[in-house]
Amino acid sequence: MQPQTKQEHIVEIVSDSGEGAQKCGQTFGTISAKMGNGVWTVEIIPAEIQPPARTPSGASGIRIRLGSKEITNVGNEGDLVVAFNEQVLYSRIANGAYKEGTVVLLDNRWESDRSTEIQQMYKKAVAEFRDHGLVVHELPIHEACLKVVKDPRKGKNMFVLGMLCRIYNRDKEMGRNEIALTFAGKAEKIITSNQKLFDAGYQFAAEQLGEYFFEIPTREDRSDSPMVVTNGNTAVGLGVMASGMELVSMYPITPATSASHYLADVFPAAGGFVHQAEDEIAAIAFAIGASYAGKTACTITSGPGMALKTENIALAVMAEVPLVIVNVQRGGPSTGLPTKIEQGDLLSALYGEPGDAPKIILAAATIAECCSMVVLARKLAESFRTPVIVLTDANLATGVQPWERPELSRDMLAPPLDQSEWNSDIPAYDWDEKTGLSQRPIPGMPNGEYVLTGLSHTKQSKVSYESAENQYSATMRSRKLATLQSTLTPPNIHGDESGDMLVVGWGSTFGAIEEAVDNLRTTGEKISSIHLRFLSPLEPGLTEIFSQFKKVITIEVNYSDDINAPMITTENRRYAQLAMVLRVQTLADVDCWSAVYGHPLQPEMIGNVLQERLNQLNKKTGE
Amino acid sequence: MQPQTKQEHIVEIVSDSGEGAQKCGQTFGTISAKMGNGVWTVEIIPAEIQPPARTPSGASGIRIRLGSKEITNVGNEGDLVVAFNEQVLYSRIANGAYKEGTVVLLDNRWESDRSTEIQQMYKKAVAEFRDHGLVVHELPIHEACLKVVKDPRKGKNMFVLGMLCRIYNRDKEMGRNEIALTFAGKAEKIITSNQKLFDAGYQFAAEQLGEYFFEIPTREDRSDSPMVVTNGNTAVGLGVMASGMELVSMYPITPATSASHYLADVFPAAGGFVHQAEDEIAAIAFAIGASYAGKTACTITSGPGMALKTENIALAVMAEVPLVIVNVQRGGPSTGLPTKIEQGDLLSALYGEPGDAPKIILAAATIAECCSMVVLARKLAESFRTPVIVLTDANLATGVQPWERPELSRDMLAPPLDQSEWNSDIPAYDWDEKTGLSQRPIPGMPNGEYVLTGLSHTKQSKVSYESAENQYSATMRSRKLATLQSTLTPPNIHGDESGDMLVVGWGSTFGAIEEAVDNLRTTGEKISSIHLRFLSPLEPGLTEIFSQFKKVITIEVNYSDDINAPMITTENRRYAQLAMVLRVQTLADVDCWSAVYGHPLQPEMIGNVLQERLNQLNKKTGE
Amino acid sequence: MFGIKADWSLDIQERYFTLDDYEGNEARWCSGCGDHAVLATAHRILRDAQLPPEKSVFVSGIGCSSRMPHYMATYGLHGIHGRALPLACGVKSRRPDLDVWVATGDGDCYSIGAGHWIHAVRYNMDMTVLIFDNQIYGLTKKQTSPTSPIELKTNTHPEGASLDAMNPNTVTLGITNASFVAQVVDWNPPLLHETLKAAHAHKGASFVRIIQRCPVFVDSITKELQEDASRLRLLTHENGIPVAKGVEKLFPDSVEHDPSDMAGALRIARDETEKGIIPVGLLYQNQNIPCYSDLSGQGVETTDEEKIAATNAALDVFAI
Amino acid sequence: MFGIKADWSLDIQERYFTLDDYEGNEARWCSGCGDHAVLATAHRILRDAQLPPEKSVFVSGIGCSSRMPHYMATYGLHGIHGRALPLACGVKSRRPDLDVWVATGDGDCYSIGAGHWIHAVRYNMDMTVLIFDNQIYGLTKKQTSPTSPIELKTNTHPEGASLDAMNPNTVTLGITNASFVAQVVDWNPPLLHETLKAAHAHKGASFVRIIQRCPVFVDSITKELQEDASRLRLLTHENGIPVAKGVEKLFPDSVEHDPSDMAGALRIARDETEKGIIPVGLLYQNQNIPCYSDLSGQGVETTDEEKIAATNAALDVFAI
Ligand SMILES: Cc1ncc(C[n+]2csc(CCOP(=O)(O)OP(=O)(O)O)c2C)c(N)n1
Ligand SMILES: Cc1ncc(C[n+]2csc(CCOP(=O)(O)OP(=O)(O)O)c2C)c(N)n1
Ligand code: SF4
Ligand code: SF4
Ligand SMILES: [Mg+2]
Ligand SMILES: [Mg+2]
Repeated sequence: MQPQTKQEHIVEIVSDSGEGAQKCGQTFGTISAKMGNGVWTVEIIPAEIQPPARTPSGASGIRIRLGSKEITNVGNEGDLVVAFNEQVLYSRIANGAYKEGTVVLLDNRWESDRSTEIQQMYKKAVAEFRDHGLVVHELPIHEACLKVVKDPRKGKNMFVLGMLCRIYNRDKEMGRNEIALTFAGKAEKIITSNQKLFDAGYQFAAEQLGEYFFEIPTREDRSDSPMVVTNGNTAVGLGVMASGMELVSMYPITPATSASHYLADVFPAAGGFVHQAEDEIAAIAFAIGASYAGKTACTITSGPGMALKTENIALAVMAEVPLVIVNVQRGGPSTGLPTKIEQGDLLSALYGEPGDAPKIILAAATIAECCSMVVLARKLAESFRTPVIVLTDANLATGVQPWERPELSRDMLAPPLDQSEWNSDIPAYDWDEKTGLSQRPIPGMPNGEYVLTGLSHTKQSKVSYESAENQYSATMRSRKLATLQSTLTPPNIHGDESGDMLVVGWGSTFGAIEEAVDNLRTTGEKISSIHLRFLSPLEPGLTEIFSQFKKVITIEVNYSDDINAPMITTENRRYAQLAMVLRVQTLADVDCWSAVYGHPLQPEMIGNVLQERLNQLNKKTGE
Repeated sequence: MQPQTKQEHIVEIVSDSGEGAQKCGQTFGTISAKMGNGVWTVEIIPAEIQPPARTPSGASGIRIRLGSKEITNVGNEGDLVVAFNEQVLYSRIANGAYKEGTVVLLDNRWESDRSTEIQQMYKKAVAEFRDHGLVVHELPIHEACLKVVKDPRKGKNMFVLGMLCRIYNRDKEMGRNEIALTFAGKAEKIITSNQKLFDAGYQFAAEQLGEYFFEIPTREDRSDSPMVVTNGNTAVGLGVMASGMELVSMYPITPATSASHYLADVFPAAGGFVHQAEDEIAAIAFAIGASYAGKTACTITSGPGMALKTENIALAVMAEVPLVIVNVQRGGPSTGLPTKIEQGDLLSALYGEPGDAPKIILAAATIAECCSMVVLARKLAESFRTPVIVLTDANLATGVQPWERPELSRDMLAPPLDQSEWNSDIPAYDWDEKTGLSQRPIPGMPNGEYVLTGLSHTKQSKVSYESAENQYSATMRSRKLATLQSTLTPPNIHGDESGDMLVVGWGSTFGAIEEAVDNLRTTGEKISSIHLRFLSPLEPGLTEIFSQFKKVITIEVNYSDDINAPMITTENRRYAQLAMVLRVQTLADVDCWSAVYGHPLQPEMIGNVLQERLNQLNKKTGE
Repeated sequence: MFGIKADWSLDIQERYFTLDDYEGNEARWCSGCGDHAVLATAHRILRDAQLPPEKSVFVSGIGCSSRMPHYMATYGLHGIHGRALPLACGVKSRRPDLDVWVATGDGDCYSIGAGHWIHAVRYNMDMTVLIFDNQIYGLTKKQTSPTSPIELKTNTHPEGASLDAMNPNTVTLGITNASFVAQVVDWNPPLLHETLKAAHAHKGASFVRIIQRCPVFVDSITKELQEDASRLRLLTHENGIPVAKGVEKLFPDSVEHDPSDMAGALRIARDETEKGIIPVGLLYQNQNIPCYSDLSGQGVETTDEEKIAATNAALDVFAI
Repeated sequence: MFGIKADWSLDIQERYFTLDDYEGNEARWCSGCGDHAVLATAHRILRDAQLPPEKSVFVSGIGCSSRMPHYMATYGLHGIHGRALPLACGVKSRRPDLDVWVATGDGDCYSIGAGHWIHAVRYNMDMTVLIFDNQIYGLTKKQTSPTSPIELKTNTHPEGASLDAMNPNTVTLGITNASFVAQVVDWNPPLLHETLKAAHAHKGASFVRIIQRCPVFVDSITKELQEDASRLRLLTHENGIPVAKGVEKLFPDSVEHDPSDMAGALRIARDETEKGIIPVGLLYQNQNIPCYSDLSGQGVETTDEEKIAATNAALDVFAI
C-alpha cells in the first residue's frame, strides 16, 4: 500500500506528566527533520511540578508540526493525536487545539480499569469527544506494551514513537538509531529494550492503523547547509558561546532558566562561567562589574527579574557599559503566567527606567535568531557602549525547530582583552559629537584610570555640577541610537510594496503572521507584512512603507483595549505595545489586534482577524 | 522718602553653606506672604554636605520672588542679591541667574582679609562682576554685625533679613515677631540677640542704601481664604495627614526624604506612623501589606527608588491593591542629578513594569496640589482599587509658596476599617464588566477570606489556568482607566480656544509656562496653553482641543532629541515624554521642546523658545 | 499571641471551628512533599487555638512552599519572590489584631530575600515565620539554593554546588533582636506540631527553619536524615519545645539546652556546619525583646476628629 | 594578594610609584570626617605595595564614603546604592589579576545591601571590603542606619531610633565561609594602617568594619569613644593585627585573642551588644576557605580556537 501524500500534518502526544511524551515527540521531530521535513515542536507543560494524574490541568505533552515547507510556528488545529488517557484531552480541547475530524489514538486501558469510576469517566469522555467531531480510535496501547515490558509507564513513549514512525512512513532504521542517540550513555539493555518497544509500536500501527499511512515529502526549499535542531533557549546559550562572552550571571526564573542550565553544562568547555547570583539585582550588577572590567557579560531573565534589574540597567545606560540582557518574556504583569508566552515587555524595555535611558533593543523572530541576535548584541553593546536587550519569549524558548547551523568565526568573538597603554589625552568618554560614540579604557590599561559613575558626569567621568553637561551627555547617549539607525536598512516587505493592509509584527509571531498573510494573499487580498527585529532604534523607512497601504495594523501577544469595548474611545484606547511606538514615530493611524491568552497565536486566528479588518476596510472605502 | 513701587522683584541671598541664608530667605518670604504678596521661594543647594568655603560649587542660598500677583515659579534673572562672599556668585552667574543691572549687595570683609590671595580674588571678582553689568555695592556687613555679636557667621543672616525688610519696606514689628516664631523654643537670649541683629540690619539699610527702597503692593487677586506657606514636600506630608492615611513606608532618598522627615515629626499626633524600611523594595512591600490589610498606605521616593519598586508596583496593579506612591522626581537616569529637577519619570511610571500594568498617574502642578493630590490619590486608589502614582519634582519639593489652607473634612479621610461580614456570594474580584470596578474584602471580615496573588487569577482570586481568564482580568484592569476618564472633564484652556499654537505642559512647569504664554499674548501672539494633571488616564477632549490650533507643542523638563541635531530625523527623533503619549493618543503632530539642565525652566527661556517656533510657524504658513 | 478586639468576643463564643474551617484549596504539592505535613499542622494549630479564620493572614513569597496560603481558608497574601517578610510586616504594622504567618522557602528567604530576613529579625514584629528549607529551588526545578549541600548536583551546578551550605541559624542568632529561633524536621508530626505551636505562642517574630523533604529533586538529602536519626540532635529543656517521651526515644542524640543561653545556642547551631550534627528544637528564645508591631500599631484607634485636629495643628504652624 | 600577569613584571621593575600616583580628585568630605583617614591609609598601602595604579579597582555604592573611588587615581566604579559588593564581585570574576577594593557605608552595606553582604561573605572572592560605619546616613543628611544607637535622634526618628543597633560582626561571623573579619576605628592611624594592610594581604573577602567619625551629624558617638578608650577592647595575638607598643598603651582594655578561634570571636563580638565593649582588631581569620574568584576565573586564558572548537562541539550534539 502506498502512503497518502500530505503537505503537512500536526501531531500531538498528550499524557500525564512524567510519561515521556516530550521525549517521544522530540525524537519524532528530529527524525522528521533529518528526513528533510520542516518541523516545529512545542511542549505542552502543566503549571505544576507533579500535577495529579488523569486531570485536564495535568496535561503534559508535545505538539509536532511537520511539513514539506519550512515550518515557522505551531500551526492551527491538530490532525492526529496520541493520548495516554482521555482526561488530558479536555484541556487541549478547551484550548481549541483540535477540529472536526482530528484523529485521536487513545489508549483504551481505562475502559477496563479496576475503578468503575474511571471506566465511566472514560466512556463519557469518548462519547463527548465523538460528539465534538473527533475521530476516536480506542487502542490497546498499554496492553501491547505489556508484551514487551513490565511497566509500560516507562516505555510507552517509545512504543508510540514506533507507531508514529510507521504512520508517517519514517525510515525505521533512522528511528532505531535515534533511540540509540537519545539514550546514549545509558546501559545497552535500556537501548535495546526501547528499540524493541519502538519495533512493537511500528508493527502495531502497521497492523491496526493501516488506513493511516502518510508521506510528507521532503522540503523543496531545503538548503544544503548543515542544520541543527534546538529550542530557543538552547539557541541563546549557543549564541552566548559563539559570541565569545565568558560570563552569564543569572538568577533562576521560568521560562528563562533553561538557557542557563544548558550553559552550565557546556560553557566551561569554552572557558565560560555561569554565575548563579543571590537575586536578579546581584546578577546584573555582577555582569556590569565584569563588563566594566573588559569582559562584556550577559544576564538572562524574564519579567519579574527584568523589573528588579531596572535600576542597574539605568546605571549601565548612564555609564555606558556594554552588556547583553536576554529577556525571555512570559505572561505578566507581576508573577502573571510564568510558563506562558507574552510579548508584554517591549515598553518596559524601552521606558522602564526613571529618566531618559536609551538603549538598543532587539527581538528574535525565530529560533535561529535567538542564537544570532546574542552574537549581534555583544557586538552592538561594545561598539555602541551600551546595554542591549534581546527579547525572546516562552514560545521561542520551548519551541524546537531545525535551523541553519551557524558557521563560527573569530570575528563573532569578543576581541582579546586590551591592556595596552591608554592615550591619556583621550578622556574616558571621548564622545564623537556627530555619533555619540566613544572608546573606553579597560581596568589594567595604564593611564586609562577613571571612575565610572551613575551620576551625571563630564567627558572625564568626573561628577558634573554644571547644568550644560547633563544636557550634553544625555544628547550623546541618545544620539547613539540615531547613529545605529543610520546604518540599518528598511525592513523587508513580505508581499507587495503597496496594497490595502500592512501587518506589522515583532518577535515570535513571525511565522504565524507570514503564514496568515500568505493564506490571505492566495484568496486575493492585497495584504503584506513586515516584521521588525530592531525595536530601539526602529528600522528606518517605516513612514514611507506605511504610506503605501490603506491600513496598518500590528498583531501582537500583549494587552490592548478593544476599540468596541465599553468605555473605550479612540482617545483613551490603550494600544498594543509596538503599535504605540509606531504611532509616536510615524503618526500613521496604526491599529492593533492583540491578546493575552497565554498561548502562541495561530495562523488561522490571525487570518480571521485580518480578514475581518479587510472586510471592514473594503466596506468603508466602498470597494 | 517714599518707596518706589515695583510689581515684582526677585531677591537672592547667596553664601557658603551653613551661614543661614536659607533661614533668612524663608523668613523674608513668610513676612512678605503675610503682608499679602505673592511669593515663590527656592533653595540653592550645593551638591556636597560641607563644600569648601568661598567656592563657586559651594554656593548655598535662596531665591525669593515676590510680587503683587500670585507667583507660580522662580522667575527669570534676579533683581537684587545679597552675597556673603564674592566666589559663590560665580556659580549663579554661570547659571544665568542675573542680568545687566542686577544689584549686588556684597559683604566687603574679603577686601581686607588677612590673606592677600583672598584680597586679590575679591578685587578681581568685583571687577568682573561690574564688567558683567552687575551693580555691585561693597558693604561692611560683617563689620556692622561685629558691633552686635562676636561671631557674625552665626547671625549675619538675621542682619541681612533686617536689611531686606527695610529695602522692601516690610512691617518691622512683623519682622521681629517672625524671628521670635522662627526661634520659638530656643532660649530668650537667642531671640533677642537675633532681633538686635535684625534691627541693626534694618537701620544699616536705611542709612547706607536709602536709594533702594521699594514697595511691592499687596496682591489684588488675593483671596480672603486663610493661607499657609510651605514647600512641596511639606505639602505632601500635610496631604498624607489630611487624607487619613496612617502609614508612610519609605527609604531615604533625595529629594523626597524631607517629606518623611516632616511626617516623622507630626504624623504620630494624628495616629500615623512613618516606617523607615531597609530598602525601597521593603518599603513598598510593607505599604502593600498594610493596604491589603485595609489601611491604604503611602510610599514616598525618587528615581532610583522608583526603579527598585517596579516589581512591587506590578504586584499592586495585578492584585488591585490601593496604594499611594509619591515620586519626587529628580535628574536621571541612574543616580543622575540627585538634587536637581527633572520631569523624567512619566514614561517609567506609565510603562515601567513588564507586562501590562495600567495604573492612575497624577502630576502636581503647584505646591497646593502636592497636598490636594495626595488626598485625591488615596480616594482614587480605593475607589479604583489600584496604585496611584503622584508625580512631583525637586522644584516643587523645595519651592516655598503661600497656598490656600485646605479646609479639612471627614470625607477627605479614609473610611473606617470595615470588619463587617462579607457576603460570601460575592467573589474577591467581583468585576463590574462595564467599569472594571470591584469591592474588596478586608482581612478580619468573616466570609471574605481570599488569597491575594500576583499570578493570573479568577474572580475568586484562584490561580487561573484558563487562557480566557487572563485576557478577561487584563481587560478589567485596563477598563478602570477608561472608566475614570469618563468622569473627567477636558482641561481648562489658558487663553483662547483656538489659535496658532497650543502649549501643553504637566507638573511644576505650570507657572512658568502660563507666565510665558501670557507674555506672548500681550505681544499679540495667538497662543494658549493647557496643563495636564491626569497623565493616566489622560484628561478627555484633547484631540478636539488640539484641532483648534495650527501647532501643538509640549514644554517639558526631560530629554528629547533636537530635530535639527545631527543624525536626527522625524522618524527616529526621541520625543519628550508627554509628547510621546499625546502623539499615541491623538495622532496630532505634537512637537516638543525640553531640556535637562537640572534647573527649573524660566518663563523667559520658555518664551524665547515659543517665540521662535511661532516665527517659524508664521513663516511656514506664510503669515 | 495577638489581641482580639472587644467587639469580637461575643461572636467567638458562638462559633466553633473545625479543621474544615481552615482548609483551603486542595494542596497541589507532589506526593511525599514535606509541605503537606506543615500545612496539616498549621490547620490543627489554628483549630486548637479556635482562631476565627478571618483573623489569620498567611503571607508568602514565590516557590512551592509559598503556595501555602492557597491551601488555607484564612486570608492570604501570595506575594512576590523574596518579599514575604516585608509584606507580612506591612500587614501586621497597622493591624495588630491580625494573626500573621509567613511561609517562605530557602531561596525565597535566604537568597533573594536575605536582606529582609536580617531586618525582619531586627523588627521582631509579632508573627510566625516558617522557612520551608528543602535545600533546593523546587518550583523552578532544581537549582542550587543557599542551603544546598556542597557538591550537590543541580541544574545550575551540574558538576556540583560550589559553596559550602549556608547555616541559617548562625546568621539568625547573630542578628540583634533575634527572639525565637527554632529548627525542626517536617517528618516528625508531634515535634513539628509542638514547635509551630510554641512559635505561634511566642510574642515576637518566631523563626522556624523546617528541614523539608523534596522527594522529587533532592530525595536523598532528607532520606538520609530519616534513616539515620543520629545526624539529628534533639534539644530538650523545660523552657524548650515540649517533647513526648515516645518522640524523644527516636533521637539517639539529645542534649539539654536552655533556650535563654545564646552562647550555647550558637555553639549548637555551629555544630551543624562544623560537625554535620543538625539540632532540632528551640535554639533560642527571649521574650523581652520589644516588638516593632507594638510601636507601628500605635494610634490605630485615633478618631477622625483627632486626625483632623492634628492636621489642623500642623497647618497652623505654616499659617500666615 | 593577586596575580600579576607575566608580561607585566618587566614594566613594573622600571616604574616606581609615589603617593601622588594613587591620589585622585581632592577629597570633598567634611573636615574632621573619618573618611579622610581611611583614604590616606589606602593610598599608603598601595604605595607600599607598589601596585601599578591601573591594576587596582575601587568599587563603591552610594553615600559619603562611597565617594572614595573618585579620590583614588586607580580605576573606580562608583555604582548604585547597596550594590557595591555584587559589582565588585563581577569585576573580580573574570579579572583575577585586578586588585579589588570595596568602599561601602553602614546604610549601603547593612541596610539596602544586606542580602549582598551575606552572599559576598559566602562567595569569599579575593577583595578588601571597607565598611565605613559612621552609624548614620551621611549623604542623605542624618537618617537612622542599622547601626545607629537606639534612641539616637535622627531626621527619620526625631524621638530617637527605635531599634537596638545591629551588631554587624555577629552577623558576618555567623555566615558560613567568613574568612577575615576585623574591626578598627578611623582615628588611630597606625592601627588603621596595619588592619587594612592585613585585610589587603588576606586572600579572600576581608571584611573590615571601620568605626568612622561623622562630626557633622553624630559627633558625640565617636567623640565619646575617642575620649574614653576604655569602651574599646584591643585584640592582640601573634596572628592578629600587629600592634606597636606605643599603640597598645593607648588601650586600657586589651585581650589576647587567637583569630582562628571562632567561638572566642563570637563571644568578643557579642560583648559589643551585650556590654558595650567594642573590639578593635582581628576577630577571625581562616585562610583555608576556598575563593569563588578562583572558580569564576577559570578559563580566562581560553583561546579563540578553543572557544570555537567548544562551540562547534556543542552544536554537533544538535546537528541533523
Ligand atoms: C523576581 C523573581 N525571580 C525569580 C523567580 C522564579 N522563582 C520562583 S520560585 C523560585 C525559588 C524557589 O525556591 P525556594 O524559595 O527554595 O522555594 P521552594 O520552591 O523550594 O519551596 C524562583 C527562583 C520569581 N518568581 N521572581
Ligand atoms: C536606590 C537608592 N536609594 C536611596 C538612595 C539615597 N541614598 C544615598 S546614600 C544613602 C545612605 C548613605 O548612608 P551610608 O551608606 O551609611 O553612607 P554614608 O553617607 O553614611 O557614608 C541613601 C539612602 C540612593 N541613592 N539610591
Ligand atoms: S518539587 Fe519538591 S518542594 Fe516542590 S512540591 Fe514537589 S516535592 Fe514539594
Ligand atoms: S556628612 Fe559625615 S560622613 Fe559625610 S562627609 Fe560629612 S562628616 Fe563625613
Ligand atoms: Mg526550596
Ligand atoms: Mg553611614
